[in-house]
Amino acid sequence: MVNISVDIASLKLKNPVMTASGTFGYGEEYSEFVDLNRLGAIVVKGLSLLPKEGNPTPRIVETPAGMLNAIGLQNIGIKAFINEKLPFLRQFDTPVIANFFGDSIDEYVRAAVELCNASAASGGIHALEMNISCPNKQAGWIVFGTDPKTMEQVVTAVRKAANLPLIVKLSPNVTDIGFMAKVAENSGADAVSVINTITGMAVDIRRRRPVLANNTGGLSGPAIRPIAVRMVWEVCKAVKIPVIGMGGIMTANDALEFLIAGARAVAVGTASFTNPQATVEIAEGIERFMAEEGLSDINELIGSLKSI
Amino acid sequence: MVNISVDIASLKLKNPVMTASGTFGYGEEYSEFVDLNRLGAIVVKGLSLLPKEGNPTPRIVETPAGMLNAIGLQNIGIKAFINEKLPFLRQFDTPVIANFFGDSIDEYVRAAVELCNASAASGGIHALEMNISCPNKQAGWIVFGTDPKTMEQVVTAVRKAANLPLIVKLSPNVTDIGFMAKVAENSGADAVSVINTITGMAVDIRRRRPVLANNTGGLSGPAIRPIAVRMVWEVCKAVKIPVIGMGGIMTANDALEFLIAGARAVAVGTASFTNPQATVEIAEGIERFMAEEGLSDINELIGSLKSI
Amino acid sequence: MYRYFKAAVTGNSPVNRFFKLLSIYFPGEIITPEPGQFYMLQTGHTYDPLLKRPFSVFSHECSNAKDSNESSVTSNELKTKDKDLSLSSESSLQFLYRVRGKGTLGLAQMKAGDSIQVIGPMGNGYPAPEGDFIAVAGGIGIASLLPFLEKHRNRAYLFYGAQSREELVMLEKAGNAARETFITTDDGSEGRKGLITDVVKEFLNNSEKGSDKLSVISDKLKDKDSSLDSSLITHHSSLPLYACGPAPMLKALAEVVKGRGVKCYASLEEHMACGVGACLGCVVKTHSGQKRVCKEGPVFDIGEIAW
Amino acid sequence: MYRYFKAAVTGNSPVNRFFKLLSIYFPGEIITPEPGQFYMLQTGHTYDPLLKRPFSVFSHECSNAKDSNESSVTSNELKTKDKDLSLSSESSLQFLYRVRGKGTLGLAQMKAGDSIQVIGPMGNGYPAPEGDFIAVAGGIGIASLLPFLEKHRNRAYLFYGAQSREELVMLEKAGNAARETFITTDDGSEGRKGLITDVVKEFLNNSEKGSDKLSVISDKLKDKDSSLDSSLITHHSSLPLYACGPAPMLKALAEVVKGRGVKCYASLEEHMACGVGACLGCVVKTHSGQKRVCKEGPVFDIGEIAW
Ligand SMILES: Cc1cc2nc3c(=O)[nH]c(=O)nc-3n(C[C@H](O)[C@H](O)[C@H](O)COP(=O)(O)OP(=O)(O)OC[C@H]3O[C@@H](n4cnc5c(N)ncnc54)[C@H](O)[C@@H]3O)c2cc1C
Ligand SMILES: Cc1cc2nc3c(=O)[nH]c(=O)nc-3n(C[C@H](O)[C@H](O)[C@H](O)COP(=O)(O)OP(=O)(O)OC[C@H]3O[C@@H](n4cnc5c(N)ncnc54)[C@H](O)[C@@H]3O)c2cc1C
Ligand SMILES: Cc1cc2nc3c(=O)[nH]c(=O)nc-3n(C[C@H](O)[C@H](O)[C@H](O)COP(=O)(O)O)c2cc1C
Ligand SMILES: Cc1cc2nc3c(=O)[nH]c(=O)nc-3n(C[C@H](O)[C@H](O)[C@H](O)COP(=O)(O)O)c2cc1C
Ligand code: FES
Ligand code: FES
Repeated sequence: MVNISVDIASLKLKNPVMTASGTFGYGEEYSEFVDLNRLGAIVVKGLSLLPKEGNPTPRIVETPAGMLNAIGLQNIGIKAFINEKLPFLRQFDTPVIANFFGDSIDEYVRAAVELCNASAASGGIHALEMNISCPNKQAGWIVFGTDPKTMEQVVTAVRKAANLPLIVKLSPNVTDIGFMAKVAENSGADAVSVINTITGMAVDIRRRRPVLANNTGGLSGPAIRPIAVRMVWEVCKAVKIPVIGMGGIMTANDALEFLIAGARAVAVGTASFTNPQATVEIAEGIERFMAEEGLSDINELIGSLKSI
Repeated sequence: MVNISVDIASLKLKNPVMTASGTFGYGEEYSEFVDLNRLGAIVVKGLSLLPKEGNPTPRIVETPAGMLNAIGLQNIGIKAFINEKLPFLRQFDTPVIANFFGDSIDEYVRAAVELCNASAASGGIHALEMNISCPNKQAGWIVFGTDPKTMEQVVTAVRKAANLPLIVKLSPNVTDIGFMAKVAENSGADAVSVINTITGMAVDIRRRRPVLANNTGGLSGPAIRPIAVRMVWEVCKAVKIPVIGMGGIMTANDALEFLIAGARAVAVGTASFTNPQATVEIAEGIERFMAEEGLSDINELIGSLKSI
Repeated sequence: MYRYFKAAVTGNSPVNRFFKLLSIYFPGEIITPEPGQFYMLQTGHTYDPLLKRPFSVFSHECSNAKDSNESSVTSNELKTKDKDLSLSSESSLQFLYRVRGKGTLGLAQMKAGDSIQVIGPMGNGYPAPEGDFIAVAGGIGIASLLPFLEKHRNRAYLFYGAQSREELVMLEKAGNAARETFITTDDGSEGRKGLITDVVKEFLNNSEKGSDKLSVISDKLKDKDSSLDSSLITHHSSLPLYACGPAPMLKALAEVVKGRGVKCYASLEEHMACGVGACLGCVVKTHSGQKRVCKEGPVFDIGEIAW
Repeated sequence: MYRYFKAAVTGNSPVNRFFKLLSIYFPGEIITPEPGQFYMLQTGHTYDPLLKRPFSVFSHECSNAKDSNESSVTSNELKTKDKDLSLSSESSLQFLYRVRGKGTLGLAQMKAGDSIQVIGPMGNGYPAPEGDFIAVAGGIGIASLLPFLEKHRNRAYLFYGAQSREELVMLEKAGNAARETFITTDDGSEGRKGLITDVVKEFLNNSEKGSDKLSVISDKLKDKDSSLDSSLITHHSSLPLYACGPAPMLKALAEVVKGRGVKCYASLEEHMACGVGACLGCVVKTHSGQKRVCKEGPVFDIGEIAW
């Protein structure tokens, strides 16, 4: 028997394949395609205290081997999530990770507390994932995740307030992601997710306008995989806490690149759009690869990269 | 008649399409495929004071819609370039831009001076392009182009020493490329090139090794185009000096995205590998687009992006 | 019952120089699609193009394989290959499409025998009409409306606009399914020159005024009495409308029907990534909040849309 | 004379379950390729796969179109389409390839009628042998060596190794062109079980010792006298070698020939991006500095390589 279960902080995952926030809705959208019990963890769409409308359309544009999205963090708000979506998710024997964000430290803290309280009251949320790729309204709209100071403040504040495992999702739009991960670790993060989307733009040359109503969007999909793998590798060298790798994972082989580079788990995003069963197929593929390679425990694989 | 000539500092380009350094050899490699007279400018492979061996192989690996390279700046050295390659390039009525680098400020300055002297003596070099995506040996191997201070020092030093137009080629591996461009401008750059390759990695999952002997490599090709367009747009908003846009340009339409976003000229890199005539076809395509759109001067197009 | 399956391309032939018809076959039970629903189709076999693209179901056939003896070569081949699939019935689907960009270009290159991944049927189709109705098709919008016309044969007053005569694809089929067909083209190469929504407006105005004179070149494709039955005239102005076409057409139509107190359903388009309601890429603003075109749509009450 | 051109695929048929043969046609004058030279072939029509891939010329035919009356349908079609091309002659090229990853997978999907962009011939072919020679092919390395064997018919002692019998592709053709053929497979399914370089070593050792006994299963594919002419025995050990195969084979061969004072030419492989000498992706370390496999190679003096 091959062991592919992994631990992230206090979470036990049946397999290392999670869904990436914003690409799997609140779980139910894909429940017709995927047995949610077979996922390592379900990470839901990013939540904020109040519901959020997001950006005008077009919000999506395809680019070579990738896509830009500018959803603008549309979500139903934490209350609606807890009341309308969480009961469905509680049916499954799979950890639920609530991705959340705010536009000030205070909002982050309040969102985290609300999620922790809901979990304390009736369970169903097993960890928090902080999306820090949002601008800080109070500090001149500097993105939390690109400024080490701001990041330290917000992670420290949330860490203090939250009693669930805390995953910090790093922005790739930085000079030194290893350093940012270190800051997150020192501020109390239990794990880091690497990477969020890379900011990009597409231009409609006839109309002389950005294709996306929001001008720029986040690049995801196979195009960014080499960048994501490199960043995961850098982060794994920089921190001791577990790293969740993501960015362009379409197949089990892609996921294995991240695991070998040091990720303890992976998240599958854009791939779910092109293949709604991608998550479970990737988990199966990892198991198959291990059998082929004569490995019995996934921990033999994690971080096994022999680099020079 | 449609005007597609542009000015970059004191350089007059017949058309806005240049070759990207390192993808067009020293010009002669493609002279069988392209009439070099039809190029906006020829940017040669990065040069250093002494010849450089570069990295072991594999140096190249393909990724989705892109490629990683870890050539390691192999080059024949400035002297050999001047003696063996420049005479060939002098035959053409096309500006030659010498891309160069060093591993210390002193080396950068000496390389720039050597190139300027050669040009003063017998012409043939019309501008310098500084590749600052190299680590600074003297400052703990911090990459010049990712640290504003180091970058300011090296650009200022080269600016003082060099009497040819100076283009600074920015690294995309930074948090705020607009800010880096501003630093280059303030340090005396006449123009900036945006972007160099983005650092990435590919893993050979069976051998548990990076595919590239150098571990990481630079990602180029269509995969990075959305990131490059966004960075060019950010840089154009930040500086007044001309911007040369590059990164994943395969077709005239791609080039037009950069021009509309504000680039005064573009460079074509990886595309030459897949289509050795890409450069001239792109120049022709730009002219055709302008005719179709009823535009008579390319300056009507440059920076015409209507963003919100 | 699969909503995500790998089908076989059985045909992909040009209808004219703008349009192609893709036929696919799946040797298993699928969910019966309703007119107005759509499928997300794979358009290549690499990561470029990456995302699936949405296409309205143009036609479908499901047959119980156990009862039928006429199984084509392809079906037999697939049966032996995919032994573990439920073979209780086999299904064929057709899609009418126009080549626009790299996705549809990829689709156009598919050949019989190729495999194609398919998600669907997705979204909500057109609500059933109670009696007669008005259908407004702009260009390729006919792909979505034609199965609806055929399901409700001889009940539609079809208004069909396109850029040119050649772009009035499937005109005869549509005309045969409709009671009456009114045509416009942008270049006047067929029907009246102008916008189809202007003709709809005229039609509604005249019928409100009780006049049966519609100064429109009405294409009598079938041998039907073309002077409208007087008793029905006022009825016309209260018929429900069903529309599919480009956004500007739908927007104009929303203006036309505004305040008339008629029901008008429109099938909307938006860039889609997932097609299943997960990515929130395809939202449209409505008077009751944001809705996903792929999930709550693509058919909406046109009066609900906050244009 | 084009070194970069758009050709038409005229055939792409499987040779067996590992190998395919691609035939392309170009209705213009091209540079005549030498055995050992290669072409960069487009392997898809999108950005994935992105780069062209290098393939050795397996065979070519050039015919002056003005003289020839036998022009195929394809050639006529292309002629009318590409009117402005120089039609002084027409050319066909063939490539033998094995599917490995996404590039060769893309190539394998090409069908007659598809267009394909081609750069070549590139690099330097095998230097002409003065008399007899030894050819050492490992697996698909035969693709590069076979045209060389055929150009110099009946002059090669061919040593051909592969993993299994099925992977000894084009064995008959090769055997027919060679004087004598020695075979190994990794699994022993044909010829001797083992490495081809061990057999080459034995052959050279024996012939140095003046012995004609080569304890090798020699495939006498042609009706030739298989006991080697004694007067030639010492000659064998001084014959030049020509090799193409995987790096480990070439490395082992370099060991085998070391110190024997014979010429040995090897065709090397490296990952390539441009194929024209511009990217410096394909370098190999030699005793006289770094060389580009695509430009100074792919054929090198094996003693020059700094393994
Ligand atoms: C519900 C629905 C049903 C449709 N039914 C049909 C049909 O039956 N026949 C038909 O020919 N077309 C139909 N379309 C339109 C079809 O999906 C687009 O033409 C196709 O996606 C274009 O892809 P492309 O890559 O060829 O074009 P691109 O070059 O990518 O873009 C061309 C245009 O297509 C639109 N588009 C691009 N990507 C997407 C996407 N992922 N989702 C939606 N729109 C996109 C854009 O608005 C763009 O202007 C339908 C669209 C929707 C939303
Ligand atoms: C001069 C030369 C001549 C060749 N002639 C033939 C031939 O006649 N028939 C044949 O079947 N094969 C030939 N090859 C090998 C062929 O080029 C590779 O099999 C092919 O590039 C693999 O591409 P892929 O995408 O299918 O495989 P991938 O999955 O990309 O890789 C499979 C293997 O191919 C090699 N490879 C990948 N990309 C490249 C590249 N851009 N350049 C070179 N090697 C690469 C790698 O070493 C890798 O191990 C030749 C190679 C060279 C250098
Ligand atoms: C449509 C879309 C919406 C996303 N929304 C969120 C989000 O709400 N919160 C978040 O942290 N990341 C979000 N992401 C980022 C993904 O979770 C993931 O980090 C990124 O897409 C890279 O992975 P991929 O290439 O596998 O998609 C979103 C990505 C996409 C494509
Ligand atoms: C093989 C290769 C070698 C390169 N060498 C250099 C170099 O020597 N100096 C430099 O400034 N940029 C170098 N670059 C970067 C390119 O000039 C260009 O900035 C980058 O590739 C993005 O453009 P592209 O996507 O069009 O290739 C190299 C790129 C490639 C692919
Ligand atoms: S396309 Fe993803 S939500 Fe509609
Ligand atoms: S492949 Fe580019 S130099 Fe050889």
